[in-house]
Amino acid sequence: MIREPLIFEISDKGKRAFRLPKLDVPFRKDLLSGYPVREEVEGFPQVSEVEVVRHFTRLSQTNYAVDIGFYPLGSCTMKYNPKVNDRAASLEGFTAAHPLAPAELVQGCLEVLKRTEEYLCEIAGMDAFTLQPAAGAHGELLGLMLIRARLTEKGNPRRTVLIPDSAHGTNPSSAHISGYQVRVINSDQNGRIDLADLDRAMTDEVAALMVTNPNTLGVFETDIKKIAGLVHSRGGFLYMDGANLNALTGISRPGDMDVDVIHINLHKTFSTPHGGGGPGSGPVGVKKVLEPYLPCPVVGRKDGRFVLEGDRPKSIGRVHSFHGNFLVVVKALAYILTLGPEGLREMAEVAVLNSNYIRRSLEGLYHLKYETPTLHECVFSDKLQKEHGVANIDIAKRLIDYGVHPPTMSFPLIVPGALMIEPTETEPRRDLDLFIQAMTSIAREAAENPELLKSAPHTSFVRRLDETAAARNPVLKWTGSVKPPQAR
Amino acid sequence: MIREPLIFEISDKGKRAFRLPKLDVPFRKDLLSGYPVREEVEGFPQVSEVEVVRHFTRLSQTNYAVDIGFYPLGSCTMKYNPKVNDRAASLEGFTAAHPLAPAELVQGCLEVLKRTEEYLCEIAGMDAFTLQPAAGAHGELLGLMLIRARLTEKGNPRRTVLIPDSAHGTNPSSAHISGYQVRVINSDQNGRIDLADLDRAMTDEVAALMVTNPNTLGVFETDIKKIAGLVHSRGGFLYMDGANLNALTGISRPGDMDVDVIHINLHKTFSTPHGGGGPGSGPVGVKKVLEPYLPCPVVGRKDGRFVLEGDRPKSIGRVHSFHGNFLVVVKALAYILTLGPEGLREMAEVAVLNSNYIRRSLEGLYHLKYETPTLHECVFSDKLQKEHGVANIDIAKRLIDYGVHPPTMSFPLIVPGALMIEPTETEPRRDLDLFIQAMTSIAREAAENPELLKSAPHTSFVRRLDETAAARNPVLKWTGSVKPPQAR
Amino acid sequence: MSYISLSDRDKKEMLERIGVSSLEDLFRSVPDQVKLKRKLDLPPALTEPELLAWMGEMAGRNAYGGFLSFLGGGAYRHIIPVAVDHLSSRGEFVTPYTPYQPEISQGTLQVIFEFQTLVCQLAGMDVANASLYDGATASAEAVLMSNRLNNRTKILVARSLHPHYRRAIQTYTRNLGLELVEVGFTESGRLDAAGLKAKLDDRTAAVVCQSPNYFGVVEDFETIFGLAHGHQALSVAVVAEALSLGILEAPGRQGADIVAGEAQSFGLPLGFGGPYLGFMACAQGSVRQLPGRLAGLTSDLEGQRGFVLTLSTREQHIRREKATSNICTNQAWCALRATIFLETLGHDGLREMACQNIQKAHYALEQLTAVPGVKARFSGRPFNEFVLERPRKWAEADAALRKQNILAGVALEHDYPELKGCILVNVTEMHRREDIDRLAGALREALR
Amino acid sequence: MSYISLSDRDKKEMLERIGVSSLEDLFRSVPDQVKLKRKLDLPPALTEPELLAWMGEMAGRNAYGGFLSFLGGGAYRHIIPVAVDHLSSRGEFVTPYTPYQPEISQGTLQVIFEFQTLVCQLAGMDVANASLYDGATASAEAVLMSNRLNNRTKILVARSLHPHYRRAIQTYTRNLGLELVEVGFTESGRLDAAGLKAKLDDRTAAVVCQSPNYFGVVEDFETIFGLAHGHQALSVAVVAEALSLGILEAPGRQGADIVAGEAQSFGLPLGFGGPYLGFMACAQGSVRQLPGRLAGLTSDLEGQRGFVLTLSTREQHIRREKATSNICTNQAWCALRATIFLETLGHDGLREMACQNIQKAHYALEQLTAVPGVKARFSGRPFNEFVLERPRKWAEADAALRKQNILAGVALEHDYPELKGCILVNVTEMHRREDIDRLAGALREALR
Ligand SMILES: Cc1ncc(COP(=O)(O)O)c(C=O)c1O
Ligand SMILES: Cc1ncc(COP(=O)(O)O)c(C=O)c1O
Repeated sequence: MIREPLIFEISDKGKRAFRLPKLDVPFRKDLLSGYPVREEVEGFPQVSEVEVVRHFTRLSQTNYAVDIGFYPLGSCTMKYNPKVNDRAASLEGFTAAHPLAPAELVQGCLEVLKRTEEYLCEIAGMDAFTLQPAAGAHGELLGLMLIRARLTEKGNPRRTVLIPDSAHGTNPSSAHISGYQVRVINSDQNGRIDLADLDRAMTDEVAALMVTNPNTLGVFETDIKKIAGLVHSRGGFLYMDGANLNALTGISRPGDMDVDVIHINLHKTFSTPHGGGGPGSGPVGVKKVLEPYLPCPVVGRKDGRFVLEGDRPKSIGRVHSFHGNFLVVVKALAYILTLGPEGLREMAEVAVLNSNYIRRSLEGLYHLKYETPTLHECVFSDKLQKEHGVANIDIAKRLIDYGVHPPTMSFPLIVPGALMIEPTETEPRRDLDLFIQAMTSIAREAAENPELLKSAPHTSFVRRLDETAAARNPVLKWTGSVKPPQAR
Repeated sequence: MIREPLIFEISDKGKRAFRLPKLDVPFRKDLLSGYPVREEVEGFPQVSEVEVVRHFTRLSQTNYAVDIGFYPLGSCTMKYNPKVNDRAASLEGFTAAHPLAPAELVQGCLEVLKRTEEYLCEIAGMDAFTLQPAAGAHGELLGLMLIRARLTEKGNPRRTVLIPDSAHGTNPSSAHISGYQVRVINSDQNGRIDLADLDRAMTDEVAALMVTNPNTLGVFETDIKKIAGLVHSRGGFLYMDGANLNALTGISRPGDMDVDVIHINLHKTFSTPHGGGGPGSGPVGVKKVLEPYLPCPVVGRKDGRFVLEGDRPKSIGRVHSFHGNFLVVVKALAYILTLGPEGLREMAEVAVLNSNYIRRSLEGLYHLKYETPTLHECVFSDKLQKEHGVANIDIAKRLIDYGVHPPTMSFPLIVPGALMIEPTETEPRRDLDLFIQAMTSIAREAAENPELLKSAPHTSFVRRLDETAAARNPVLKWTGSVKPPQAR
Repeated sequence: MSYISLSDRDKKEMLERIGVSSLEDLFRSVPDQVKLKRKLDLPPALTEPELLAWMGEMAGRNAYGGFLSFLGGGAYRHIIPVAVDHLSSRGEFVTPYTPYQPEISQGTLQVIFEFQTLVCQLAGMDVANASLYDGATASAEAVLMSNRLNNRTKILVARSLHPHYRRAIQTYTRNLGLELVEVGFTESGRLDAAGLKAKLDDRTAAVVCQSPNYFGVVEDFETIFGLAHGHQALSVAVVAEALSLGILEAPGRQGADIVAGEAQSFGLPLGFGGPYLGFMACAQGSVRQLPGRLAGLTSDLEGQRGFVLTLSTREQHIRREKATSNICTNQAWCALRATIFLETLGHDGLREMACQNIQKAHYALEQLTAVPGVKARFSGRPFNEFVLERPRKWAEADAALRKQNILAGVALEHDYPELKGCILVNVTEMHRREDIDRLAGALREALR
Repeated sequence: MSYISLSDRDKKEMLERIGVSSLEDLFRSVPDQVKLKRKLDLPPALTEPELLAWMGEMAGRNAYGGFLSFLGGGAYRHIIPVAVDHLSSRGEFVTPYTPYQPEISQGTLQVIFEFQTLVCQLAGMDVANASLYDGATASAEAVLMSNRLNNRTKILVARSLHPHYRRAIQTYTRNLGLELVEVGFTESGRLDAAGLKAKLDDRTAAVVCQSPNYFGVVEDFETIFGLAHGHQALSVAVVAEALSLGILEAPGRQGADIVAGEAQSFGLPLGFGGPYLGFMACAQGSVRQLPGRLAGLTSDLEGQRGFVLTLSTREQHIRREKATSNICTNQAWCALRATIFLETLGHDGLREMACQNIQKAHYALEQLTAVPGVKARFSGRPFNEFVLERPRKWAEADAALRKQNILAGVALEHDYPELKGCILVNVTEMHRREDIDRLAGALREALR
């Protein structure tokens, strides 16, 4: 097995992977003298085309991916990404459209945006959507900015945002960046928001409660209407993190739960690929009262045409250079159009079916802190395995040997040693069963041979990597002194 | 590691990967009753889209390929296949062109064909080319048919085709299928055609000599003009197998060697990808005297337009449904246009440089039956390793462990235990050196630990496969009784 | 761009290691007499953007997109699911050679094995090969195979076999002492069974018949092959429109001994005629005479399942002049595309597609023959093609259609003088009802 | 098509295993009160061919291909080598999540590591992150980072910074007690150094300046950043046209403390504005305040080299409200494309491309200002964009150009009332000489 070198390690002068057409205007030699020109880009690589192609082909093969197998990473909704959506997004009429072109010349793009907004309104039960946010966290930030703008206009932006202890890390972080303090709300023994704690915390200095529903345990917040009532009665707004919308499409709509603002992850619920970390798209939906504050420009309809409204007096401004991750939106729209109303409902139903199938099959083998019914995901923990000195990370790494991507472990914080499993609706039965078998074997191995797990993975391209060492002495780029890899 | 099942093993009723648009004409239920309709296609699979995508993605990863690494398969010219050529061949104007469309409506396709013919004429020094043959062997067959047609017209098709003992297996096979007997010509002690044997064999019942130049040892037939003279003087034709043209572009032209007919492998010299076994393209070039016999239709120029000449009185007929592997031709033309005259020469030069670099580096470690200078490839053998009981196949399988594709072993027959190495011009120095290192290690391993080689490969997706068992009891398709794979 | 990967330093050091002082020195074995003393007379090198611009221009000089075409005749426009392009373009499928090293070619080999299985299922046969060049050469190979199987030399070929396939059979057999005899067709467009009966004798090696035949008419294989078997002749079923196998009875169940044909319909674009996908299937007992590659099941050192090329003693690289065929490189990547296509459509999708073709062809036939002056030439049942007899005014009508960018069909006169004035009209699932109505309307208008 | 993979039998058996009798039962925890009692009011499902037809129609309603466009302004049309599309579309790059499991994500991680290195080399900085959303948010993040680094609150922002970036900075900082002060530009189009000097004080957290700036003019970073450092303020260099880094001096060598910007030019299509590629680089000492992900080198159990995400204590999933940024999902796949783009072009190719942009911009400037009535607005040196002052007749001229499918540039009045009548013209290596001449000719004609 040859380890892939860094491109810099195979670079040499005189190799070329690309040539430009010859300059077809008169060459002015003197021209550059007026510029702060650099002699060279030091260390910049120079290789041949076959080297580029092999480099990335081989690198790609060391990745696990949805296209390779089961990827039950909880909260991430790693569903199948239909290839036809990518094809749609690569149509030249979309890829070659300039974001500053006059609206009359980009009617197709504007219609895509407008329709997506309208369909998301219907799916989420909201009044208006903006597609500018480039990801979920971006949407959270924007959503809180909208709330703040409204409250500021009414006289007091308020000081605090309430966030359940089970929430994703971006929630408190977004609250902080939008200028708020965070007050954590406890979960009750069922894994739901502790209403008493909420009641205590919900003062008139609270701008909003950020709720995730179903929450990160996969548990539906049954009292959502009551919660909304409480928050609203004290002048606050109800923000919903829509990362888990995959459990609800066609079943229940956040708008009908009296949610005021929601962000949706098109790269989760609406199947746009994650690309190894992005790009995503995190549209934000609002109720009427917040619509005037949406970022500009806003797509409007006028006389059967689509227009861009650049300046709305109350708009909070801009959170993106242009119109958001447009080509990602194309893919999500393609998905919505392909599924249709029945398909969107079936998607939620089967996502919940698959998750409950796994939950039921692993109950007993792994500890389930909350016995509450769950929807699209379930969170086990390593509590039983800890008795043998085995932690969730060891279970995770061992799963790699079985050809499966591990579940999420970094949260929810209320489940120590969490194993958060979200199968999504697209998974074949066979892959579900292979996962269940693997988890079953691992539970046995944890008792019988804990070392096997602690030294896992054994069959992957690299063995377990030392993350502590990486952070202790960070090497964040290649320099001549980085040691090349060894053949093994 | 999960082994990839056969698609039939994961098929189940009710799964779907594709839906057709609804029938938009009136459905006539009775219609089918007039047809010999089948109830079902027994055993035919039924899976979901994610299952299809994963199936082929995972299968692909078990393949070695030029895009993965060094592929020095002698005689096969496994050079880098530029991605831009594939893009050109996927332009809708080409992919959607119908082969029976009126010539006025496919002027672009006809120009592509005509230009390719003309450029090949210049490169090979021939008078006319046909692009109908779908591969090299197809070209050989056609070439011999042309010779036969000419000889038949002159009164005697003759009986025999002469073929050197170093030739590729398709040569004798093509001769046989075109109705000729084969007389093998010996090689001399330099690996070249034995002129004395040729002189003996070249009677007036010999239709042609099929020569490969450089031959399959990589050796140039220095006496080619003399050979041509001999064959011509006795009324025969000189056929050249152009599979090794990669050594000669811009350096020397077969037409100038007095070759009468040549086939070229666009999938070798002109970089069109092999696709795991095809499609290729095996254009045939001829001198004027044979042009009237070319298969129809022939692309002509008339008043600045391109026309298809369907019926030429002496044409041998057809060897293809339409115009040959057109989209493959597009790729080859793209390659010729990209390289230009200088690039085509450089290509041959560096192919020969790389080959000689390997040859020089392995001399001594492996036996070289012929010491004659070689061009684009060189043929070692396992003679030294045989002393330790190690055969060329063991060396080949061990190379797999080093991440390299093995050389050709099945021929030339005159080198027992052959290891025929052709690096091509696109290989990076680093890959050449890794190969040389691997071969060097293997030579040592053969002496020190022959078992290691005989049980190789050790790191591949499957271990050494039993080809004898496969042939003894052939299972050539899936049936319910094929046993599914085991997880390991 | 010559796509080389050596740096200047590499070149220098390598020449040194070899012990020569220049690249020229490496060619000393090429006599001066045959060396090219000048630069090749070719256009100067193009960069990638220039090349794409030029190719785009060429591609733009063909009729597509804006055109409404009803051309078929052995090359069919069908839906190609996006997954086919996506998966088949992976470098690991595009850039390997023939899987001579099975341990690092399991992907290609398993695909071939699945392809062979799918072809067997569709054709109703025991064994299928890994592909042949195309429909024409597959037909020719089937004829040669028949001769090898029974040593007889007379071949009866349906006149309704694709004319290019017939021509290829002629070309292939001319030098091999085989006698070709044509069998005509009746007013139904089907093979003339009486004529066949008259020509069949004990010297007959094979009867070669296509269904749906070149006129789009579905043949009565059972009767035809029954007659052939009466003389111990072999039955060769040719299928040029492989989609038909999704709904029509498998030739293997109608008595075919060899099924050969063209599977372009399975995921391959029109591509001006190639690369396409020849296929061939036969009975278990004939496998040693089958041309082309075969993938087979085996196991590795550790008992794991795996696939290899097998029965290669039939092939040229082992048997040389005694091989069953000279084929070496075949159409493997096209077979990959067909495999992805078929597995994506699945049983129900393929059947639905085939059914839609029949339904739409009938609708089109109805609409077009409702145009005054236009008649169906044959009474036999079409799959997705049919022959129309054109009224005299047609020549002008044709020009009028062409002006509207409509290609109504393939003119048959060149290949069938007896069908002067007839055209072959192809309708698939790609033609929307409005397309068919547009053709009918334009025709009506033009013939008024 | 809902892309599910369960057969009917699977569903039945799974419900049984769970112990419920229907899919509905699985949603018992959702109160009836909030259940949707009707079908979603959305268009009926489309099949793949129908979807592509519809999308094709939408795509066709945009101006491209036939149009000759000189629009730039933060979104540039550059060559994208075919290899970029080919490699970046591999499923293994497209469909994984953020590489939280490094052992099975080495591909993504090594690509990020290479991307970080390339950005550092181009920007002349020590550390670069794995990407941010885009140029606007990268600029805003740079401002927030400055404030974190020195706890100062006054931000001097060049008026010649991309107006959308300025707007985003406003939006981001509004709630955080930061004061934004604008610094104007001179007749050269460059930052008003005198004005900067006047506004700089010891409360100044950072000076934010773009080069080439929104008017395409190359700034004198050295002078500007020298002034900033005089007050211990941080220098934030924004680069909206990353291609310029191929030839212009690295901001890091001109005194920048933070370099932030947009790298869309590196292999990303215009795509109506996204997804693009925000990037940020800084000095080693500031790395703990850097937002976004970082890949770092490490080794595995066996001592083999490998890559992991590192320093994640800066990030939201560990630090929650104390994180340097809330960013989680970034633009990783865009960074992959940029990496392939840059490695394909290589050192010489990138430099050549950048040089061609300068040369062509100059040629265009010459040709266009030779048109009677058309003047360059600024005297500063352009990279690949410049501002033209339009004569009065322009409005009609614009309409005339539009009729010829020419888009001459971005009108500046909306964002810069003081530049009423001016347009920003962008010229890249994609514009052929004849394109430029065509614009000049059409303009000459229209203004006659
Ligand atoms: C529950 C939840 N909220 C928010 C986010 C943040 O979304 P993004 O990564 O798109 O910024 C995530 C994604 O990881 C999430 O799982
Ligand atoms: C020397 C030689 N001749 C002929 C051929 C046959 O070419 P093809 O495989 O294209 O039919 C080959 C290819 O293997 C070859 O190497």
